This record gives sequence, structure tokens and C-alpha cells, in this order.
Amino acid sequence: MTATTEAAPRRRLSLHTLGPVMALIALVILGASLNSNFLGAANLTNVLARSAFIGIIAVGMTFVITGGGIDLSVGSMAAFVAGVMILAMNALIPSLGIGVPLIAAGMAVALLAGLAAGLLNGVLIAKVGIEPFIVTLGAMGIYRSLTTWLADGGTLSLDFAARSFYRPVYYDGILGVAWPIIVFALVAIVGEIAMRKTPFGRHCAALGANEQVAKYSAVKVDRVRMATYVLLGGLVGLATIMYVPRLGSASGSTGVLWELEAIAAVIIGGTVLKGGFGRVWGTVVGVLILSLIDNILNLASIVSPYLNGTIQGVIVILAVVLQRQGKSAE
Amino acid sequence: MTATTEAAPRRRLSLHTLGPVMALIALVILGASLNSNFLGAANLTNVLARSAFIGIIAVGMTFVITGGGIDLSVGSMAAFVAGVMILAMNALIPSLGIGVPLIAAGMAVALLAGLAAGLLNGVLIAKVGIEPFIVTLGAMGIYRSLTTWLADGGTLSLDFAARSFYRPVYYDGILGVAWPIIVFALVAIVGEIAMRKTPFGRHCAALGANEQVAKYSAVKVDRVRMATYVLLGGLVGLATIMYVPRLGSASGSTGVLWELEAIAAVIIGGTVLKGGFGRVWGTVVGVLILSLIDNILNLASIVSPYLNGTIQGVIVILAVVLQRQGKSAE
Amino acid sequence: QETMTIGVAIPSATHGFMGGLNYHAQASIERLEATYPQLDFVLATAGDAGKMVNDIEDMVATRNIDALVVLPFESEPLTAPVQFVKEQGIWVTVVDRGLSVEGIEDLYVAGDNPGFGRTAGEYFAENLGEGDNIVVLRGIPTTLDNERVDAFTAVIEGSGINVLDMQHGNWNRDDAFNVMQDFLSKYDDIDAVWAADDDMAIGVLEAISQADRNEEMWVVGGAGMKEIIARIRDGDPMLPVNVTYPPAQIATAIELTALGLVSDTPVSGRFIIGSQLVTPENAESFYFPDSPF
Amino acid sequence: MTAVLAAKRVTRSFGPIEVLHGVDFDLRPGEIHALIGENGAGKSTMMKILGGYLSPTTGGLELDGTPVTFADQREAEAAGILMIHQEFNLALQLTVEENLFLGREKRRGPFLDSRAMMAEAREWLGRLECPVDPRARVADLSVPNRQMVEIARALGRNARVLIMDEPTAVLTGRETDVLLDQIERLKAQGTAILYTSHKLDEIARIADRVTVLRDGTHITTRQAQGFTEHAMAEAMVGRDLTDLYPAKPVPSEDIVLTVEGVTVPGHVRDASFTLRRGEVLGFAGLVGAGRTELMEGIAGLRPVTGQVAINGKPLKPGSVLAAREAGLVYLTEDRKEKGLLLGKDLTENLTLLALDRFGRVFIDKGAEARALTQATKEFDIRANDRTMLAGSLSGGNQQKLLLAKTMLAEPQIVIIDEPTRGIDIGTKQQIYDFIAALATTGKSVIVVSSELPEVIGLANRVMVMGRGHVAGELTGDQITEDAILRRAMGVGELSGDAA
Ligand SMILES: Nc1ncnc2c1ncn2[C@@H]1O[C@H](COP(=O)(O)OP(=O)(O)OP(=O)(O)O)[C@@H](O)[C@H]1O
Ligand SMILES: Nc1ncnc2c1ncn2[C@@H]1O[C@H](COP(=O)(O)OP(=O)(O)OP(=O)(O)O)[C@@H](O)[C@H]1O
Ligand SMILES: [Mg+2]
Ligand SMILES: [Mg+2]
Repeated sequence: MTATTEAAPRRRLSLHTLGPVMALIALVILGASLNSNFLGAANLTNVLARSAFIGIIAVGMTFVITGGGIDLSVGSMAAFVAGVMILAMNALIPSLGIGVPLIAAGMAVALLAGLAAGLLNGVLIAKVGIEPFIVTLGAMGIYRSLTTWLADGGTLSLDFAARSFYRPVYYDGILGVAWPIIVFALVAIVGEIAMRKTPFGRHCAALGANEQVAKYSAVKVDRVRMATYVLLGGLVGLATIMYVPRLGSASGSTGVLWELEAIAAVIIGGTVLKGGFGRVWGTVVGVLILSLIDNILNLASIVSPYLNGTIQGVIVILAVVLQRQGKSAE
Repeated sequence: MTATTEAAPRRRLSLHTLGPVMALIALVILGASLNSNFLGAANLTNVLARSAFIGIIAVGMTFVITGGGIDLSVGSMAAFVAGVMILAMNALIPSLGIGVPLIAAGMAVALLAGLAAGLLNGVLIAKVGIEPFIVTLGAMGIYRSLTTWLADGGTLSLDFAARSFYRPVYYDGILGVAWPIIVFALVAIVGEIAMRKTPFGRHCAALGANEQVAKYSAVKVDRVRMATYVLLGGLVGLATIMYVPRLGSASGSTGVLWELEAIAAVIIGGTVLKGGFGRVWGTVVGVLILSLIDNILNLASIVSPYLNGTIQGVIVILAVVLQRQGKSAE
Repeated sequence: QETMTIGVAIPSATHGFMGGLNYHAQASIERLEATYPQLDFVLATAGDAGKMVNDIEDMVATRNIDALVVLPFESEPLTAPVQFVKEQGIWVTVVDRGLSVEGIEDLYVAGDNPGFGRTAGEYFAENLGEGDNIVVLRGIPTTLDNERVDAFTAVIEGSGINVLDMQHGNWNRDDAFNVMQDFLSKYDDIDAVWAADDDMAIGVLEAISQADRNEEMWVVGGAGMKEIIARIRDGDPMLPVNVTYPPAQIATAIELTALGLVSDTPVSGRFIIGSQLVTPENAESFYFPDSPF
Repeated sequence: MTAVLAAKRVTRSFGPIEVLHGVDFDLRPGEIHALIGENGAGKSTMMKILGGYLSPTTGGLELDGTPVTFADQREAEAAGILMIHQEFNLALQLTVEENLFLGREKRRGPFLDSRAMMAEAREWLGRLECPVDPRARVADLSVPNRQMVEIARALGRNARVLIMDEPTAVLTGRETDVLLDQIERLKAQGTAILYTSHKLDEIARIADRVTVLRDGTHITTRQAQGFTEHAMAEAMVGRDLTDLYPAKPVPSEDIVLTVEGVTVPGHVRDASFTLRRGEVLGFAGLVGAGRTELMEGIAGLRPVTGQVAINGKPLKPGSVLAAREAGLVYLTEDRKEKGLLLGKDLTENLTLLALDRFGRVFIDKGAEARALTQATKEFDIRANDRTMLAGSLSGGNQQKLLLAKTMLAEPQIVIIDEPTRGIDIGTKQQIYDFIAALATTGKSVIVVSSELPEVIGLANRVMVMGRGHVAGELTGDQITEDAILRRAMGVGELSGDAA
């Protein structure tokens, strides 16, 4: 919320652009030097696959933030969508049996639930005109408590047989690349293209930069704004589709703090929090940075685990300092 | 992030101004109709006194947000300050004994720790130029984990005798008005005056409205921005001074989510999240609304406690809908 | 006949164990309300200590409670407020986490945290030997987590078992999954895992099976989640035993409190529900299919 | 007489591009020194250097004959140098009074002395005959009134040197007169005034000396006495300027736009008019007459009641996109807040309105680049490089970019609000030719302008608005300055069609 809006980045290959990438590289080097297994396929697969949920959501968040909005509800929305998906699948087993139709039905439910939740946020924000912060803060509490209520305070678990059938969606993949990684990569690529090459991306940036100008330029401001939230909701649904096969369960504590992590990834990646400029590839880098910090802390065990949060915080700030240094040096 | 920036409120007595007040009145009527003890002195004292922590912090947050910033670290900063204060007081008991000097020393430590933490945030944001969201998100993790570390994973407790001596600072007061209520009221009044009647308040608004303009108008932009964070830090220290005698301890879970509650109170009160317009009295109303929701949920055990979050979320959104209705009807 | 009100203040259902606790609290309240029409209950759940104090204040100020059943979110901060409740002449039942001042409560019902760690530790000490490697997943950093872990380490000390690593899994499946994945990347030889909680055990098991190292190690969780109990009963080699820490203790506390209010039965005192070792042989008796936990 | 402020061989570069090449300049107490030049000549840059907002790349400034460097504008202000920016420098969310005193609030003890500030604000605004309430938010003011606030802010500060960068670009004749009187008063008090404007008649009227810049180079400095407007224009542009206004095209009889009984709540009552194919329709009126609001209403930017039809088909109200698809576009008078994304590059601004013409699924960047090349040529947009931000263009070139953006939508009907605001005289001619050419090719143009000569010189027909309603219609020889003003102010004969 400093003067970043004014000086939207332009120069290529500047420190500002390279900042997050350099931070990422530094982390990789650090990890490799701490533990020889760090660069092993198994560990990289783990880290990337885990990043996928937050990553997919963060790509959607990039559009919301670029359009001048924010969404605090994604974490609890994910928990809610997962809960609904599990309940629906369990209910459908008698009629569909365990097999591809069941999985497909579950996926459809998740996507629809996500889109509907996003639409609700979008309508309240774009049509009714309430601050996104308030709408999504309220939604965060609502979904979180609905999930707890659905689970009767406990955990919603997918039927064991169904889960065994569904499990490969998280753990298997093509040519040794796990599905979540593939899906995340696809979402990131499509997102990057949508941001840079499509009218929608342009309109998001215009909306975030100056809503008046966008309106005077025949941009359907309300519709674009709503679309960003619907898109994010859909991506939350998609992330859930990847999440449920992993542990087969959802509870009130699923997805806690995902919203902050997603927003942090977006900002670390160079998107401007006040809107007007967004960078999907930067978000991907941001997500990887955050995942790697956790991974490295677990691999290193240098310090008291109580201090993990301190190290995380310091690294996050440093990653952004790198980036801003480039900027202020103009 | 919607069209709110353009049409920052000016007209007196409009629905926009009255929105939060009406929501507050509606809640009071609801509470009184649910339970005859609701309007009793004991309950009102409880509600007001417990609002004081968030309230004092939210007043500071109003300045930060008006100046175009945000601070996510206040909750964990409060935990950290409380921890430091407790450690300091315990350490000072041998030399100062239990009495007024000990309490005074503890208060001084809390205020200084708060100011220092605020200063650190302020320097990183205003001087180094990092996004406030990132700085304070990082700080949030850092203080939270430092508190856990100081407490060695458990709870830091004030010496029992010292606590008994200190306890009246929360529970007693003057003429039946508890100290936290008095302090909160003073902070709110001074804050309201500072916002409306002093150059500092104006400069905050100018900074949040348009940093360039403020800079060209000879406003010391960096200094004002830093001052908002320092002020907030100091108020976190002050809130802690009220908090410690209540619970006598601090741990990693102290003050969790206070930041969101404080920010929500500020926005519900009508301050514009993107900066440029702030209203301290609105924040006070916002804080009271949030406290009353909890209180009323306890008064009427109507629903499953799992759904409390849903009701809270819905009321928060409704309170702001009321406010926006007034606005869009222009 | 005069109605009497019992206030129940417990932490909210943020993880499996607390979910079970919430379930048992609500179930026993429903049951008691049906049995004793003269009893009213107020149930409040809190996400932090401050909110719990607020809830208790509200119960006293507006609901005129005659008895309070509280599972302190944290011991220290709840001590003074509960003491204040007691001073109003209200019956106080404390569950699970003791207050930091002795003798406030009329009735104390609790599980045994050190016992929980000790029982698990003893199993490890008996079944592993010199040079065997284990990793530990701890809960959310809290006093009770410390008590469990301290008791555990005290028991295995001197047994020659190496504790390779301890990290916080926060009683959360996803966190435990991530931590265990990283432990597996980091250590080539792990013989057993103490996951300290069944939610974490679920995540740990999944990480192990993904790494295809099922044969190599076994896992001990805790608190007796029904899925885990079922797998022990069915003889899962990865889950040899479990240690109980029954969430149903809240029901015991509420029921005893109610009994004390409506009858002359003396109920004050301390009830410590010991942590038991669940083995394939006795698992059936710990299996509650209706509980959400 | 020694200069209060002088520039010695000042150069200034932005990145690799030098925009001022060793300019010498001096400003004496009690004189009005006009700086003129084409768009992008470097006037604003020069003024910002003198005002301490920018530092010279080489060369230096002298204050009272001694070299100075201003670290920032605050230091310049401490030395008594004040500047009115070409682009507004007001915080929109704050009130007029808050803006007027920003950074130099009057205090009583630790508190603001609101009463004193309010009184003083009223006085300054009163001196400028500006009717705005000091408690109003700047965001709610019209563009001209914002400019008056900006001027009031500078006038209230008793400067030794007052730098005014196109203060009258958005003002109408009456306000300009008031401002020029105030400038004369300051001059009489010994203030040194540096003034720029593209309205050369003003320069001729008030300037004592004139300096001409062309492409960042100092061309001449001479006494204003005897420097005719025509000569000034030639000195600026470097070529001969003939007749400013092209021949008026002849409209056809087809009616393309019918506006009937349109009311914009709070601004315009019951406005009706028609527009013919190939016609240039002028809209004249005083500031606040509601011309802008009426046009915004027609273009779908404001809620309206009443009928708008294009080629006989009713236009869906409240939708800019529907209007655009029906062939009607509106070019705003508020370039900075509503026209351009100042933080985005030229291409993104150029194609925003007509983005669907560059591909429905993917944006064709090649076509965009070609469009930019075409637009810079057609509208003579002088940009240092193609990737620069719109906010870095000179004011006049921003206006040209906005025009190019609007025309890219290939409208049948263009509503241009203040088409030549801040445009130099040479380019004005180009724009007039352009408007006439549009009409000749069968497009229809509505020109809303506060410059009466412009309306008179271009329009086939003129609608005059006064206080929120259409106060009269003038055609052919009826179109004279006097007739327009009488109707606008509601004096003299009102024609029957007035509401
Ligand atoms: N911040 C900047 N970055 C890059 N180029 C700039 C910047 N500011 C000005 N320029 C360039 O400097 C040149 C001079 O601009 P300047 O604003 O001084 O012109 P001007 O004479 O005031 O024109 P106008 O009459 O249109 O206001 C232009 O080519 C402009 O594009
Ligand atoms: N009678 C009035 N008194 C005070 N304010 C007025 C009055 N009429 C209009 N206004 C204000 O002045 C503004 C009118 O806009 P504006 O001045 O742009 O009108 P206009 O006719 O388009 O004039 P111009 O195009 O010269 O600016 C509106 O914001 C309106 O609130
Ligand atoms: Mg200029
Ligand atoms: Mg106008």
C-alpha cells in the first residue's frame, strides 16, 4: 500500500522482476546444501504436489487482487466444498457404485459448489457493493462453521473403498509427474495466458488500476469483478478435487490460513495488493517459496521448532525486500 | 475495493453514517428481548470491558488503514508484548517487591515493547518500502512464534501474588465504571479528536487518499506513515496492560485473530479499506457490534454452537449491507 | 420445582479430539435435558482463552448459572475467572486441564496427560531396542503437549532408542502429512513414529504409504479415534496399539455435575480417567461407531 | 533588474532521452513571463524543475543571483516558489478546505483551527468568484472547479514566484477573466509569475515577456509587446499557420441520434435534441450547465430517464458497451480520473475501449502494435518510446492519446467533451481538421466545449445549455458569441424550444 500503484513495473529483467526468482533460487541452494535428499525426485514431488492446492487457489487470487479485490474466504470455502463433496459422494455410492462415475459426480459437485460459493461472494461484492474484505471475512466464518456443523464437530470421511479408488488422483500421475503437479502447472499456464493475452486479464488490470477509467472504456466493471470471484471459487473447487483424495477427509480445520498463504504468495510474486497489476508466474514463484520454507525447516531441524514461525516470517519479508530493493533503486 | 473510494462519505445523518449505528441498536434491542439481564449493569460492564482490548487496538488500526496501510500483526504482537511484560514483571519481583512500582514497571515495559514493535513495522514499511501486508504478515508469524518460544511451548504466567495485586486494573474502576472501559473511552475520544481536529489526522487521510499529493503538499509522508504504525504499536501495548491483569498469562494462542477482528471493526465502522477516509467513532461502533454478537449468542442458546460462526458472519455482512444501502441510494 | 442452569464452557471443535469432546458434551446435554426437566444447559465453545472467559462471564451475568462445567482452554488464564465464579457460590467442575491454583473446583474430571505420554513411551521402550530410530509429531505448542512429550521422553530415556526428530503437527492431518513426508525424505531409517494423536496418525500413515515404506515402521497415535481403533481391532500391522484419552470425559463431568445438582449424591472430588493401552485384543471395547471421533 | 529565479543551461533527461537541451531562462519580480511551445516541447518539465519537483540533469538554478539546488519541492516552497500543476494535485477524498491547507494547516495549540481555515478558504475562493463550498469533497467537484481550488491553493500562499502550468485549460471565459485579474493583482504586488497556456490570446493579454520552447530547445525570449498571436504560433510550431478552422461540412438530412426528454437526476432536466449524419453539433454553456452530465447520461455512464435512440432504435440505458456497439462513444473531459490509466503503457490505454476488435479470445499483440503506430502517426502523439507509461506523456499528448483511443472504436457518433483541452495551436488545427473530416465521411460529432470560438468555428448547429436544461438552439449565422452567452446566462430572448 506504499507507492506501488503509481509505478507499475515495466522494465524487463529488473531486480524487481527477478527478486522473487532470486529468493526462490537462494532457497533451493540452501535446501540442497542442508540435505542431500532435497533435490531428489521424491522430495521435489512432495513439495510440488503439496503446493498445488494453495497454488491453484493463488492463481485465482491473483485475478481477484489484480482487479482490486481480496478474498479471505478461500480456505474455509475449500473445507466446505470438500465437506459437501465427501457427503455427496458417500450419498451417491448406493446408486452409482464405486467407480469412475462416482468420482466424476464428486468432481462435478466440488466444481459447482466452488463456483456457487464464488458467485455468492461476487454478487455481494459487485452487485450489492459491499467491501470485499467484509464479505469474504463473513463468508470465511460462515463456511468454516458450516463445515464443522456438517461434520458434527468431527471429521467428514470419504467411504474407505471410494477413497482407495480415488486416491490415485493425488498420488499417481503421468510419466512420474503427479496429477496435482500437472493440474497446477496447467492452471498456472492458462492463468498466465489469460492474464497477459486475453481481454479478461486486461479488464481485470484496468478495473484494479482505475475503476472509473474502466467504466468509461466500456468495460463491464461489475461483470468482470464478479467473474474474478467466480473464477476463484471454481479454482477452489478444483483444488478441492485434488485435496480430497489425499487424506479422504475434511473437517473444520481443513484449509485453515490458506487464504493468508495464498494472498502472501500473490504479493510475494509481485502483484500489487491495491490492484492494477498482476503476474501469475510470480504467484507460482511465491507459492513455491512458501512451500520450500516449510520443507527446508523440516529438513534442517537447526533450531527449536518453536522458532519455525520466526524464520518463516523473516524469509517472507526478505524475499520481498529483495524485490523492493530493485524498485527503489530506480 | 468497490466504488467506495470515490464516494467517501460526507453527508451527515445519511443512512451510510447511520448504518452501523442502526445495526448496533438492532442488536441491543434483540439482546434485551432475548434476556432480561442483557441490559443489566453487570452484563454491560462485561461486554464493554472485554471490548476494550480490541477496541483500543482498532482505534490505532483506524489510523493505519486511513493512511492506506494495514497491520496483520497486532494480535500476535499483543501476545508477544504480554509475554515480555510478564517475564519482566516476574524478573523484577525480587528487586521491586509486589506493589505499585512493579505494576508501573510492567506497564512501562509493555508500552515500550509495543512502541518498539510498531516502530519496526513502520520502518520496514515506510523507510524500506515493503508492502504492509507482507511486513505485518511476517511479523505476525514472528511474534507468535517468539511468544511460543519464550513460553517454551506452554504458557507464561504472572506470579500469582503479583497478579492478585494487578487484577483490579481490569476488574475495578471509578464510580462503578471498570478501568478498561474508562481507558477505551479515553482512547476513543482522543482518537476521534486526533482524526478530525489535528493535522496528523488530516495527513493520514491525505496519505491514504493520494500519496503523491500529500508529498507535494509538504506532508512528511514517511513520517506520518511510520507514526501510524508506532501509534498502533503503542496502543497494542496499552491494550496489553489491560489484558494481562484479566488473564494473568500469555501463550502462543493469546490474541489469535484479533487482527481480523480489529480490521473488521474498522471497516464496519465506515473507514475505507483503501485509505483516505477514517472514522474513529465508527470503529467504536464496529467493535461494540462484534462484541455484542458474541454476547447475544451466549444469551440465547438457540442453535448448535457449531453454527455460531455462521450467524456471526451473516450479521457482520448485514451490518455493512445496511451501510452500503444508504450509499447506493444516492 | 425450581429450574437450575448448568453452564458448559469448552474449546471449539478445531481438531478431532475436540470434535469428539463437543459431540459428547452435546449428546450428554440432550440426554440430561430429557431426563431432568428442571435442568437447563448453556453450552459455549471458544476458540481462545479470552473468548472462554467472556463466555463464562456471560453465563454468570445473564444466565444465572448454578453450576459451571469448564474445560479450560488454557489453565493459567482461566484460573482467576473460574475462581471468581466459585466465589459467587456457583458449583464448579473442571475437566481435563487443571487450574493453576489448587482447590478451586468442587469436582475435577480429567484424563491423564503425563500418563498418556508414559503409556506410549512404555510401549516404545518395550518393543524397540538399542539403536532403533523414531520420529515424533507433537501437537500445538501448549502445556499439555509438553506434559505428554516430557513423560514420553522420560520413559524412553536410557532405552537406547534414538529420537531422530520432533516437529509440531498441530493435531492436524494435513500438517502431519507434510511433516511426515519431510521426515521420510530426511531419514532413510525410521522404525516407528509416535504421532501423539489419531488425527496426526492418519496423515502420517498416508505419507508413509505414499513413500512405500509401510513395511519399515509402525505408528502409535492416541486418543482412540474410531477409524484407528477399528484398524487395530482388525490387526493392522502398522498400527499395533493406541493410547486412550477419552473425549467422553466431558460427558462424565456433565453428568456428575447434574447429578450433584438434582440429588443429594455426593459428587465432589477428583476423577482421573487413566490412559489405557488399546491392543488388538481389547480394541472392540473402545470402539464407538456413533461418535464423530 | 536581477532575476528572482533563473535557469542556467538546464538539461533534463528521462532515461536515455533528453527532453530539455540547455535552456536558459530568467524570471523577474513583478513580471508575467509566458512560456509557450507545442505539446511535449518541455514546458511542464521546465516548470517542474523551477518549482523543485524535478532536478535538472545538468545545469542549475539561481535564486536571487546565487546558485541553489532544491532537494525537493518543499525546499523550493520554503524559498517562496509555488506551482500550479497542469495535472491536478488534489486528494479527491478530502474536502476543498482540507486540500487548500494540506501540509500547512492552521493550528490553535495542537488542534486545527478549523474556523480560521474555513474563513480563509471562503475568502480565497471568493476572490476567484468560485462558488464551491469549502466543505465539499473534491471528488464531487467538476473539473473546472477543481482547477479553481488548485489555483486558490496557490494564491493563498503569498509566493514570491508563482508558476502556473496551463491554469486556464479547463476554465471558461468568465473564470479565466477572474483568474487573469488576480494574476495582475499579484504582479502589482511584485510577485514573479511564470505562465503557460495554449490560449495565445491570454498570453497576448497579460504577458510582459514571452519565451518560446521548441522540442526542448530555447527559441527566443522577447517582449510581449508587439508579439502577435500569429507570430507566437509560428514561432512555436516553426511553420506558417493559416486558417485555424476548416470549412464546415454539410450534414445530410438523416437523423442518427434522437434525444428526447432526457433527465439526469440532479443535473439535467428534460433535454431534447437531434443529431444528423455528417453534422458537427456544438454544445455550449457555462461551467456547471450540465453538458457533461447530459452526455454521460446519453453514453450510458449515468442513470437517466427519457428516450435516446440511435438510427431510430432505442438505446439500452445505463450501458456504455451497448452505446458503443450502437456506434456511440464519449470522450471524457476528465482525462486523469476517467480517461487514461496513467500507470499503464500506451498500448493498453489505446486499445482498452475497442479491445474486442483485437481478438475475442486472445489479444493480437501485433495488431495492437500496428494500431499504436497508426495512432501515433495519425494523432501526432509524441512519445519518447512506445513502452512509456501514459502518465509520462506531456499533457497535450495524453489528450491526443485519449482521442486516438476513442476513435479506435470506429464510432458513428462521437461525443467529444472539451476536445482541445491543453492542446497546442498547431495540433488544434489538426484536430479541427480531423473533426471536419469525420463529419465529411458521414460520421456525426458532438463537440462540448467551453471555448466559444471553437464551437463557433466548428459547429453546424449549437445547443446552448444553462442551469441544467437546454436553453436554446442556434444555427448558421445565429451562432455568435453574444447569442450563446445570452442564452447560457438566461438573459435576452429565449427561443421557444427551451425547456
Ligand atoms: N516522467 C517522464 N518520463 C518520461 N518522459 C517524460 C516524463 N515526463 C515528461 N516526459 C517527456 O518529456 C517531454 C516534455 O514533456 P512536457 O510535459 O514538459 O511537455 P509540455 O511542453 O508541458 O507539453 P504540453 O503542452 O502537452 O503540456 C515529452 O516528450 C514527455 O513525453
Ligand atoms: N447550480 C449549481 N450549483 C452548484 N453546483 C452545480 C450547479 N450545477 C451544476 N453543478 C455542479 O457542477 C457540475 C456540473 O458539471 P460541469 O461543470 O462539468 O458541467 P458542464 O456543463 O459539463 O460544464 P463544463 O463542461 O464546462 O465543465 C456538477 O458536478 C454539479 O454538481
Ligand atoms: Mg505540459
Ligand atoms: Mg463539462
